[in-house]
Amino acid sequence: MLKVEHLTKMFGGLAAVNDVSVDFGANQINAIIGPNGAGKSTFFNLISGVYQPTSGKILLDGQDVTTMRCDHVAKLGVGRTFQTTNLFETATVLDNLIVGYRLRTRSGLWDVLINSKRLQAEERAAREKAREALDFVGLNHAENRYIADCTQEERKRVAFALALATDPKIVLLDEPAAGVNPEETEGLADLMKKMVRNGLTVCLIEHKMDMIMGIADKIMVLDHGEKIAEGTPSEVKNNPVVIEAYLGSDHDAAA
Amino acid sequence: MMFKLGALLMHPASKYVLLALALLFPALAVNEYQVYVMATAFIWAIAVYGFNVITGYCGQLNLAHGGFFAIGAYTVGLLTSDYGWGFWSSFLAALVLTGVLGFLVGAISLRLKEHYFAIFTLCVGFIIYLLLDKWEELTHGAVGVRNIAAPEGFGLVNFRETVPVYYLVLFFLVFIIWFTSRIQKSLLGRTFIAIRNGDDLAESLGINLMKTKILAFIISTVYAGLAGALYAGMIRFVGPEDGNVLHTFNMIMYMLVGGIGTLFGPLIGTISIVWLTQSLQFLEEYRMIIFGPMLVLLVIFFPLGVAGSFLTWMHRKAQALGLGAKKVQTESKVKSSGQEANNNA
Amino acid sequence: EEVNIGFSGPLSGGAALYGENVLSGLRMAAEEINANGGFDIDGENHTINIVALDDQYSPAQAATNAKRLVQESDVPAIFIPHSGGIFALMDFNVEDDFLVMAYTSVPTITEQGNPLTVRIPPTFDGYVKAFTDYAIENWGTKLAMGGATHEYAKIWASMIEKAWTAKGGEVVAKNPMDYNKSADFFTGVSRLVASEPDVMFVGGASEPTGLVMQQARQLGYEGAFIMMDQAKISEAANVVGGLEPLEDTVGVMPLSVYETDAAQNFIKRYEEKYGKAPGSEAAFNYLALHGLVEAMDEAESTDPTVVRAALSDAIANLKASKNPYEVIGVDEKGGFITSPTMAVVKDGEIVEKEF
Amino acid sequence: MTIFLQQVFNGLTLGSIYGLVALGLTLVYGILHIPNFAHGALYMVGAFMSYFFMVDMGVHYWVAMAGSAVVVAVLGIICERLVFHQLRNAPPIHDKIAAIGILLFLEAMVHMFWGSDFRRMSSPFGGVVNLDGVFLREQGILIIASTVVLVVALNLFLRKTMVGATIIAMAQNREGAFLVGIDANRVAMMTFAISGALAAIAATLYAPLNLVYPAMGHIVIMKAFVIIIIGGMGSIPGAIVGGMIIGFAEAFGGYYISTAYKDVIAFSLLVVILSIRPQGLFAKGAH
Amino acid sequence: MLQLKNVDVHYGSFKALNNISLTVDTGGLVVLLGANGAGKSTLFNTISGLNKPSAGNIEFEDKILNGMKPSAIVNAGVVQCAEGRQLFPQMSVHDNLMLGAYVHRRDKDGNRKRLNEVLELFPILEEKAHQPAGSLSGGQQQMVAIGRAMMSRPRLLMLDEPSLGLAPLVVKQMFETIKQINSLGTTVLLAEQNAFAALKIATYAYVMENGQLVMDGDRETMLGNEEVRKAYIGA
Ligand SMILES: Nc1ncnc2c1ncn2[C@@H]1O[C@H](COP(=O)(O)OP(=O)(O)OP(=O)(O)O)[C@@H](O)[C@H]1O
Ligand SMILES: Nc1ncnc2c1ncn2[C@@H]1O[C@H](COP(=O)(O)OP(=O)(O)OP(=O)(O)O)[C@@H](O)[C@H]1O
Ligand SMILES: [Mg+2]
Ligand SMILES: [Mg+2]
Repeated sequence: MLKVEHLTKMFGGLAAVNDVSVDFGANQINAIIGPNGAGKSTFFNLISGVYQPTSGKILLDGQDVTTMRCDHVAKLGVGRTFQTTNLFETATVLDNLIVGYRLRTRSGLWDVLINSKRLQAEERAAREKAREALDFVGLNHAENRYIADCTQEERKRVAFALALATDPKIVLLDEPAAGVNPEETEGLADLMKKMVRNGLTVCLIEHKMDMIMGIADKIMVLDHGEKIAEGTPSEVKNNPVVIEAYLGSDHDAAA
Repeated sequence: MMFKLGALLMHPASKYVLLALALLFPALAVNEYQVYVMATAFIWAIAVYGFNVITGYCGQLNLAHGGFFAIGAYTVGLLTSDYGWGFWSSFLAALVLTGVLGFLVGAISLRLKEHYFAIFTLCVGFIIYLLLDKWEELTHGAVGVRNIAAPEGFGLVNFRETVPVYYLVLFFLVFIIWFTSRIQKSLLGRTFIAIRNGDDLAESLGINLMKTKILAFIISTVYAGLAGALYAGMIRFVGPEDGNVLHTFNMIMYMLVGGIGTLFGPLIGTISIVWLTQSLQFLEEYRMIIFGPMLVLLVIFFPLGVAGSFLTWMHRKAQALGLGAKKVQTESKVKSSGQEANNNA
Repeated sequence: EEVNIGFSGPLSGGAALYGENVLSGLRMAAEEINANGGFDIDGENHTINIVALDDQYSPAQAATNAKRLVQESDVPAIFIPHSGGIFALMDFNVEDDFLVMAYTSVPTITEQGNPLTVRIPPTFDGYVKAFTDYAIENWGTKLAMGGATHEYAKIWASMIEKAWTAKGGEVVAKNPMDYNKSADFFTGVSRLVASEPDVMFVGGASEPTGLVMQQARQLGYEGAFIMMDQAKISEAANVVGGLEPLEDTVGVMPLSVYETDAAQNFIKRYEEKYGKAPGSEAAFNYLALHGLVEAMDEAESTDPTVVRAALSDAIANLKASKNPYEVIGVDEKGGFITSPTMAVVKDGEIVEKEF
Repeated sequence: MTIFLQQVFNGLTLGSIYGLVALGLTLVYGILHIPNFAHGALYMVGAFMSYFFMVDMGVHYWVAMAGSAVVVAVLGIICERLVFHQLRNAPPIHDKIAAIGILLFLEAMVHMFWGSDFRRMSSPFGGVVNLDGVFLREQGILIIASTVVLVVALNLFLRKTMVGATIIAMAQNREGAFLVGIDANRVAMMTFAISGALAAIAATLYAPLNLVYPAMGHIVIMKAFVIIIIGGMGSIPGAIVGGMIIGFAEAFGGYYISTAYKDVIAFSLLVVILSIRPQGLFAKGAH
Repeated sequence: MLQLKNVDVHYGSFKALNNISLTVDTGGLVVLLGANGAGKSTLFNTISGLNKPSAGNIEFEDKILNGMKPSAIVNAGVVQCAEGRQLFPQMSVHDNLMLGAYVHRRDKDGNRKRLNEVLELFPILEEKAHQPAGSLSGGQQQMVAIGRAMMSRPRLLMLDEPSLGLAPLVVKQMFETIKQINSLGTTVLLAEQNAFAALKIATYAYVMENGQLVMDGDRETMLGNEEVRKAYIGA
């Protein structure tokens, strides 16, 4: 599904991502973990086209997307959420979502002027798509609420829905459960599983190990921009390098 | 009670009432001067609608806006007075030219962000002003352009008279509002708003930032050019002061007072401030002593402007009353669902 | 009953001083008229009321103001002191039926044949020739142009350039400067001085003009100056600290140097009222309003066309105290008829020269 | 060569003034993120206060300058307290509008008290030094020297004193500043005070070469904005270098190209510089 | 020493803290446990005056803290070393530390003495004194942050997840240091995810969930409690 080869990103002298190669399979939950500043968000930004890599290759379903711009990558089916959610506070949930389908539509200024058939059809489709996404994340009761009046967890769900409204094949979720309480975190975990059941591929950055270990099919561990491990949760959990760099040795301390 | 009144205001029919009022205004006005001022206010409102597209919807504070207004006015002025063109052909030329220049300026300036963009465009606006003032071979410099042709009328309609010009301007204003509302409701408008919320998010939704921003920029400059062209046809004299940066600041003020990013904000703001300025005239040089602090109080206590505050209040109230926003036609920011029927009508 | 007289001019912003000066003359005249019990139209007593609106030098705003003055205050005449606004008003003053009392020396104003426009000050073409002749004869043939950049100064400059070369002189440098907005003239003036002219043309508002001249002297310039009529020698002297730096300057005769009783009397009254010396803006508009009222009185009407027809005689008959510039009438194009004057600074004194 | 040196001197004089005005502007922007359009009005008020102290109260030039600096500093503080502090959580466009409101108000107030006459203020340094054909105005020399002194003093204040350090701390990390017990209000007021005082000093230095009138701040503030953008918003060396660039562009452009177009040259320079370096010459980090 | 009574905090309509009452005794080392988002940082920020409580009372040595400005609270002796460090990135390490002593800026000698103590605690900072703080590694930055807080001479030092993002070895050292600071007479309130390590040095502990305190007790009780072990320490 998503294949990355020798990906490197330099910021000045700093290698934020350093020679990372990985292959994320379709229709599963792939997690990326690592200490703060390990390069996880940068990795996502590279895939989604926000940054251009210094070297290396990114393949999406075999297609080379390495140098593509952000919006182009999104059209190819990469949806994402951000570490900090930025929604339109004084508009309703539904209104925030409708624009998500924009990339699948083609009407322009001229269509607006003559109110073309195409525009009408596309607007209807966008609205339907938004409702569908809202339904998926379980928020249809809140469609007319202002974002400003939503709870933290509802905002996260809206952000998910927005990514889903773009009709993606793969979604990149950057710390979706940060600032969300454990119970709600489980809700979000269920949601991710549901996405996979519906044929999506999920890539996930998270610091909440309970959640990661519970739902991830595959984990990649970054540290100082380098991949230091990858594998199933149980493999990673017991990898001494990972324990050293990230998980910390509870055993050590407990001993 | 208040809420019911508000709901009445938001009823779709109220815009026809508004239109009827505007059509009857020359008959209701005490004298021609009031019609004249109203026509000027409408012209400014058209320009402010443009401002609202790029700044209110798309979130880019373009301080060169007044400059494009002046370019529109000068295009008509110079073509009709120096090159013998008719008004309407010059009018078209003004739209095209402001559009093309909008594209060029936008392509350079929109690479900058936030304050940098604002101040960069401030300087572009100032350069436009300086060129109007200094490039004598083309613009007549400080002397300005005289003998500008009035819009050619038809039959008994003579656009050198105030009332016909009023209707002409009103026609364009209504068209602009209608067009803007179409943009606002459409996916295109939502795209603009997505960009205002943040470049990163918009881009991740597959929106081509540069293309969309430039489009918004061009729409705004063409509005400004249209307003400028009408201005030249109505006043029939333009000078470099028409490109003064102060006009841009005035337009910001109109927009903020009315409600930035709302459909009727520009109209409300422009009409009320233009009339307020006229009625404070008796204070002569001291009116800024009142006007300045008023502006400050306004942004502190009514940051959303008249229309913005009203719409937010209505929405909250509707939610609180459990009506659900579907029943309330929110004209604000992004359209709500009940609007579809209207769209197709 | 009251007759409203309109005024539209800059009362705020950079040019506010100028507008206020004009207005002060009008107000003074109106108060004098009212204090004397007003005037009669068909046996009915009338007083004068000045309605002043700010237009910040903007032609569009001036047009709006004019509409308002005509329709809300029913004014038969509007005083307006800037050519942009004047042109804007001349576009509809006949249709809307009001007199434009234009305070500008731009000659084209009265050449358009607008029957309801009156030009108050003399046109400057007379000055141009006289100044040019005097300067070439007395000081030399090399001229450096350092006038201001506003419309009025531009027209002046182009005329003097023509006159100068026609007379066999040579223009050695051209460097107009923005007198109202510039932060510093030193660079611009140094460019003029470097061309080693005999005579330097300067002029905009009096104060910056004084500054330009002072900086020329500071840069070692020892030649002469031609000063555009907008600037007044006496006011410029206040800025540079005396007449000494202005040695060898030809310009218009400042009001204060007029020896006539009428002028001196006006100056005294103005100083008492406003606490400062009047400029020509105040004096000209003062006498223009007196003339206008006199015309209404004589014509027994406020109808603009009628008043315009009576204006020439009315002004000719004005009492000397109301006519500091001794204007003797209005020509058929609408220009006030005055005898222009010329003054030269010689040995630290202002000396009147024959035209 | 003399002409060249003459323009160098003119450029330095102009650049110094622009730099001083821009310094106050960039300080407020860098620390409080307010593009203060009213800064030009503070400059203008500074000139009028000095005029008032010198001409009406008859005090010495230096005393007038000090007095004016204090008054305008207080005025800056008042603006901060009454207006910008209230708007600290509002979107940036509101700051700009409020600043315009302040500008209109201050101009009208000055107009009310002093009228719109051009006024002339002299200084004890009216002479001209003739250096082999290059004419140096004493006031110009004073301006350049004062700018050097002020910039050095400001730098020492910011780098070497605790109070100065709090200002820098605020600029770098507001939250962090609170955590070590820095009073944000105090820093904001101090920043406005310094900025106002700099404007007043610049105005007092420059007024003797120029005229004092209510609209005198307009063109200066436009240029100051150009300068801080060229220099990078919030950068102190940027403000000075930017000031010099504009000063020299005007002096040389005005002399060798055209005085009428000197402002066009200055502003076009900005467009060119920003097209090449969108973040300005000295910007640290992204804003 | 510090006492919170029935404190509520809202973010908009979201209630982040719900009826919190808690006591920190002089000389104690109190640990606050809780999952991500439980409200620990919110609580700290409320004590520091960065958040305003919508109800309740915060008392510190007879002073009422709620309503006081953040700077006044630091002056009163309550200092926080916040999550995310909040350093001044372009300033040197030395300047960062000295700004910590801002509230004691007149006592130059005292500050110098204190600086020496801090440098003794973190010798590496002496080497890096003139480097911009932003260029240090995460662990070193954490030391600067703690050092800066120490420079304020707090009587109550609040540390919000000081081990965040630090390698285990550094973490171990850091807990040692905290213990040392405490034994030198500074009262400490510590929020930690690393529950076991924290509890080992604690005198008392609270557990927080969803903005509420759900359990408290001294070190032995907590270490012995099955639920705590299960939820926060792991098997
Ligand atoms: N635009 C940038 N310019 C320079 N350096 C950057 C930039 N973006 C990130 N970095 C640096 O790259 C490194 C990796 O950052 P990144 O945001 O990818 O970390 P992360 O793994 O997502 O951390 P966290 O868990 O804290 O979100 C950090 O050292 C960061 O400072
Ligand atoms: N500025 C804010 N606005 C709105 N909600 C916030 C804000 N800050 C925190 N919250 C919410 O308040 C709750 C408590 O957050 P807090 O940061 O206090 O948790 P915490 O226990 O410190 O978590 P962590 O271990 O992640 O630091 C979370 O649900 C969070 O999303
Ligand atoms: Mg990250
Ligand atoms: Mg926390």
